[in-house]
Amino acid sequence: MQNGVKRIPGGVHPDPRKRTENLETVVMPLPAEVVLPMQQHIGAPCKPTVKKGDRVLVGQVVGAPTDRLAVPIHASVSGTVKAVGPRLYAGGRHITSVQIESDGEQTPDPAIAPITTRDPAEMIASVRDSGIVGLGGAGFPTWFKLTPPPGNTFDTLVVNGAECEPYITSDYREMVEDPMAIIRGIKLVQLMTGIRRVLIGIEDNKARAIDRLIKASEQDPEIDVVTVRTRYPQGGERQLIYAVSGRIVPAGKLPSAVGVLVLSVNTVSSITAWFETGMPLTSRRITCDGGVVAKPQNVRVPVGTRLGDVFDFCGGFTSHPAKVIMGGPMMGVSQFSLDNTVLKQTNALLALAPSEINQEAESVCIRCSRCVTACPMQLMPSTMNRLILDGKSEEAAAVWHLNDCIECGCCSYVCPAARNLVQSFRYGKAEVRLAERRAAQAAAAAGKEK
Amino acid sequence: MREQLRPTIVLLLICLAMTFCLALVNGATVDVIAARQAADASAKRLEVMPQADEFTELESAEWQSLVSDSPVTAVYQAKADGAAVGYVYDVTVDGYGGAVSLIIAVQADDLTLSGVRVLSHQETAGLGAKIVEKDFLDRFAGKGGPTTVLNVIRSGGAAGPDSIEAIASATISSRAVVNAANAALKLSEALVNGGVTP
Amino acid sequence: MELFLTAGSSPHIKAPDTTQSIMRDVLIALLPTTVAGIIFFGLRALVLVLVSVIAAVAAEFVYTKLMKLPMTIMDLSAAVTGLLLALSLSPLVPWWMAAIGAIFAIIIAKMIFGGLGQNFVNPALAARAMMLASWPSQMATFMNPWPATDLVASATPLPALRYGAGQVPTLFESLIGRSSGSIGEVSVIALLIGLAWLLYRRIITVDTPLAYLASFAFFAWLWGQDGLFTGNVLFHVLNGGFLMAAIFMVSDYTTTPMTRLGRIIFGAGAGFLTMAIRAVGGYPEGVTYAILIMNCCVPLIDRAIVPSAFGGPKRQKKEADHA
Amino acid sequence: MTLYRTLRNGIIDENPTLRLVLGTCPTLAVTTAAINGVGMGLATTFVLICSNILISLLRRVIPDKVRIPAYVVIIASFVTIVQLLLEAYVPVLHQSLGLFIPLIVVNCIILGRAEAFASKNTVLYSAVDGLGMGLGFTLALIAMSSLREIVGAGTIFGVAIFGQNWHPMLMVALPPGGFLTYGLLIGLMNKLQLVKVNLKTHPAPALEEGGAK
Repeated sequence: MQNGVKRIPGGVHPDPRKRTENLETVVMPLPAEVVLPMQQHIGAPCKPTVKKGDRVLVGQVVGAPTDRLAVPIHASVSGTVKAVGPRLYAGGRHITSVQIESDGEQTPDPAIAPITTRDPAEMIASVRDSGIVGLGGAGFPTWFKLTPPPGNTFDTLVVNGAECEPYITSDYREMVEDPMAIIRGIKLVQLMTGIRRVLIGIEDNKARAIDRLIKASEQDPEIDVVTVRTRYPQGGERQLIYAVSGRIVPAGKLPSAVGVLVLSVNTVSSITAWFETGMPLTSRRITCDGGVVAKPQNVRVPVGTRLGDVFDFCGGFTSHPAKVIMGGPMMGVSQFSLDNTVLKQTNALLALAPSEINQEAESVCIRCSRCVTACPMQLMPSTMNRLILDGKSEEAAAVWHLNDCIECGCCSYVCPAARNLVQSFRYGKAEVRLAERRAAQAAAAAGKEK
Repeated sequence: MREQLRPTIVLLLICLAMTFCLALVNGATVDVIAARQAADASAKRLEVMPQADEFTELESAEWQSLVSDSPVTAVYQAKADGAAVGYVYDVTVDGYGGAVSLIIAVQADDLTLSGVRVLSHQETAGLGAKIVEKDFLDRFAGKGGPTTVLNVIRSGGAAGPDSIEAIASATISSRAVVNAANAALKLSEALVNGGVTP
Repeated sequence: MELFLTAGSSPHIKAPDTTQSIMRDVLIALLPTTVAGIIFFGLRALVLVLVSVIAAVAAEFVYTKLMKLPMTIMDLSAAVTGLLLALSLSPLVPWWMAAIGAIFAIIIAKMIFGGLGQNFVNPALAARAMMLASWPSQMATFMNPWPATDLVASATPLPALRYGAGQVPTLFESLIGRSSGSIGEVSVIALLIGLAWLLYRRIITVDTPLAYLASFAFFAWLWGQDGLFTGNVLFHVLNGGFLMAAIFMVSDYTTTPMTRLGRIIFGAGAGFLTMAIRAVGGYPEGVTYAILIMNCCVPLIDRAIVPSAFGGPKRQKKEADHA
Repeated sequence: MTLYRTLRNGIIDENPTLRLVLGTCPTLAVTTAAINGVGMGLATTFVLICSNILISLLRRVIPDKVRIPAYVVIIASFVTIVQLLLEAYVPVLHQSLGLFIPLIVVNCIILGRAEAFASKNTVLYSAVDGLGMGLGFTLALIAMSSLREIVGAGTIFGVAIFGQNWHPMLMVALPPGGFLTYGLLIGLMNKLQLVKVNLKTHPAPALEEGGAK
C-alpha cells in the first residue's frame, strides 16, 4: 500500500452517509417486467432487433449498435416482448425502449459460453459484444476506452475505487465481497492493453476495502493499492489520476493523453464475469438508500428493473420522498417517475427526505469565494455565473475556461447563498455550443456564396 | 479666395463689435470698481485700527531692509488727527491649504496687537476656516509687547500670557495666523527702533 | 403514475452554511470585543453599539420597503455593518452621529449599489471616512478606559508616538486594552478571540490578514521614528485600528478579491498604504483610507487575475518546472 | 414645439445639470452655499440669454467654418461684461464666485445651446431656450447648494437653522460631498423621470393574439 502522491485542488467534504457499507449485497427477486431503453451509453442509440410478441432469453441481443462507438443491449430476463416504442426519460428525451414480460425462468441464451480467446484485439472486440460501459456514471463504452487514440500509448491502469459521492457503496461492496474478481479483471485488461503498472485508488475512509485488495494483490508486484484523501470529487478521472500518479491531464484532453486508462472497480469485475461466463452485462449492484427508504441496502438487480420495484423490495417509502435520484446526490439525475428503469450505469437509487436535500431559495452572491476555493478545476464559478446570467456565456468560456468545468457540483454545494452555479454552467455550455454551431453554419453558408 | 475672405471678415467684425461693447461697459464701471476697492481696503484697515483716520503706505525701501524674510507685503502708517498711532500690515503666510492673507494692526506706543483680520484663505471648511471667526481673532487683541514672541498651545491647554489657544483640530491654521502676528510685531519693533517714527 | 415534479439539476445537497449563518458567526466573533469595549468605556459604548446596529438594520428595512425590494435584513449583514461601525468609533461620539453614520453606511455605501455583495467599498469604513470628514474633532476625541480617573484622554497611542504628546502605552496595556482609542480597537486579546472563532468556523481564510500583517509589519519597521529600519513593529501592530481591520475589514467578502493571489495583493497593498499614511500622511491612523483605497482596486485585481484551469497551460508548465 | 415646451424642456426634461450632466465644473465647485448657487445660476442665465439672442440673430451671417470661434468670442464678451458689472455693483458675490465667473466662458451649457439651438432657431425661441436652460441650471444649483449648505454647514443663505448641539456634516460641504450630492440628485431625477417615462410611453401592454391572460 502507498499513500496518494498529490492532494487534489479544491473539493468538498460532504457528510458521507454511507449507511449501507456494512450490509451484504442482496439479490433482488425477478421483477415482473423490465424496460430496456436503447441508449444506455455515450454514442448513437441502438436499433431494436426484436418486435412485439418475440420470445427472448437472458443475454440475447435486443438492441444492435448503429454507430462505431455504441455497444449492444441485451435482454436481462427471459420472457416475451410486450412492447417496443418510445418512452420519456429524465432529461426530457423520448428513447425507444423494449419492454419484456418475465416468464420467471431466467433461461439463458444457449449461445452463451466463456470467452476463451487471449488475442488482445479479439478480446477488445469481444468486450464490445458484452455491452459493458463505464459503470461509474457517464456510460462511456469500455471497449472503446481500451484502445488508446492514435498517437497515445497506455502505460498505467488506474482502477477507480474512490467512490466519493455520499450514500453510494456499490463499488465498496464489490471490493469487499469479491476482491479477487477485480484482480482477475485487472489481469485481463493487462492482457488486452499491454499495460504493466496498475494503481488502485481508494479513499482512506474505506479501510476494509483497502485491506482486502492489498491481500488479493499480494502476489502481483505490478498492482499497487493507493490510499487517497477522502474528499469529493476524488473519484473524478482527472482528480484520481493526479492523486495516485501526480500526472495532470491537460485541459480538454482525455486521460490517454498522459498514458493512463481509468476503469471503475465494477467495470473491471464485469469484464471478469464476461470472460469467465460469457454472460453480457444484464444485471448490476446498486445502492438503494435515502432518508425515506425503509431498508437501505445494496441490491443486485436486472438492468431495466423499474425504480419502484427496487424501492418496494427495500421496504418501500416511510414517507413521501422529496426527491428521487438516480446516482449520487452530487451528480445524479433526479427522476420524475418511479416507472423509469435501472440503467447499466446506474450505481445508486436514492429517495431523499426533505431534510436531506437543498431546498433553500437562491439569494445574492456575497463574493465569499468559497466556490473558488472548492472548485477542483480551479475555475472562478461566481464570475462565470454572473457572466452567464448577463448573457455573456461566450466570454465565460473564452476568458474564464467555462468548458473546463466538470460539473461536479462542489461550487453549488458550498455556496452559502444557495446559488445555482453548476446549473448555470450547464446552460452556459449549451449556449456556447449553440453559438459555435451557428458560427460554423454561417461560415459554411458564406463559403458557399463565394 | 472669397471663400476664405468672408469668414475672416465676419469674425473680425464680430470681434470689433464685442470689443466696442466691452470698452463701453469697462468705461462705465472702472471708476466705480476702483473707488469701491479703495474704500474696501481702508474700511478693513479701519476695522483693525478704529482710532485712526488716515493711512499712508510706506515705501518698501523704508522698511524692507530692517527685517529679512518677512511675510509682510505692505506697511501702512496709521494717523489720528495727524498724530501717528500705529502700523497696519498686509501679511501673507502659508496655512494648511495654501496662502493665508491677513491684515494686522500694531499699536505704536506699547507694540501690542490692535486687531487681526483674514482677507483670504483656502483652509479646510469647518476646521482651519474657523480662523476667520471673531472668537478666534479676538484672542490676539492686546497681546504682544516689546520682544514678545507669541506661541500656540493646543485647544484646551493651559494658557500663558504670550500664548494663543489654537482652534480644536486646526493647529496648523492657527499657527499660521500666530506666525503672521509675530512677523508684524517684529517689524513694528524694528520700525520703532529704526527711527521710522510713526 | 406517481410523479415527482420537484426534480432538479444536481447537486441535490448543500453544505449547511448560509449567508445568515456566516453573518451570525461574524457577530459572535465580534462579541468579545464588544463586551470588552462596554466594560472599558461603560454605558456610552453600549448606547453607541445599540444605536448603530438598530439604525443600520432600520435603514435597510426602510430602504427595501420603499424600493419594493425583497427583504434582506434577516441575512444579518446590516447588523454586522452597524456593529463594525460602532466598534470603530470613539466612545465619546454623540449617539446621533453614530446613527447618521450607520444610515450612510447602509443607504449610500451599500443599498444604492445594489445591496449585499454589490457594494464596492466596505460600508462601515465608508461611513467612518464620512464621519472623519464631517466631524473631525468629535471623531478625534477619545477617553481613557475604565478604571482611569481622568475621563478625556489627551491622545491615543498613535498620535502620542508620532507627535510626542501624551503617554505611549506599554505592550501589556495594549494587550488587555488599557490605552484610549475606538470602542473595538483597545483590547487585543478580545480581538484575537474573535479571530480564533472566525478561523475555527472557517468563515475567513488566513491569507489576507497574513498578507496585510506581513506587509504592514515590514513597512512599520522600514518607516521608523528614527530613520529607516528602526520602526517599533509590535507597537504599530497592537495599537490603533490595525488588528481590528486585519481581522474584520480586510477579510470582508464583498470588498476583497475572489482569488487567493488577489487577496494577497490586496493585503499587501493595504499594509503599505496603512503604514504610508501613518508615517508620512496627514493622519496618525491610516487603516480606514488604506482599506477603502484598496477596496476600489478590487474590480481591477479580480479582472487581472484569471486563474489557469487545472490542467490548463500555465499549470502544466509549473508542474514541469517542479519535476 | 411651443414656447412653453421650449421653456419646460430646459427646466425639466433636458435639465442641463441633472439630465444632460453639463456644466459639472461650476456645479461642483460653487455649490457650497445657497447664495453662490443663486449668483452663479443667474450670471450664467444672463450670459446664456444674451449669447443665444445674439447668435440667433447672427445665425445667417456667421459662416460655418468660424462658428465656434465666433460663439466663443461672443460668450467671452458677455462673461466679461457680467464680471465687470458684478465687481462694480455686487462685490460680495464677485468675491465668493471669483474664479468661477471667467469659467462660464467654457461652461459647455452655453456653447452647447449656441451650437444645438440658437444657431438653428429664431430669436424668440432662442431667448426662451436660454431662459429655460438658465433657469434649469439655476434651479439645479439652488437645489444642490441649499442641500449642501443646510447639511454641510447647518445654515441656509447664511442663517443658522439648527440648534447649538447640531454639528453639521462637514463632508457635504467639502469636494467629496459635492460629488456625492450631485450623484444623489441625478439618481433621484432619473428615478422620477423613469417612473414618468414608464407611465407615458409604456402603457399596460396590450395582449397579443393568443397570448396568455
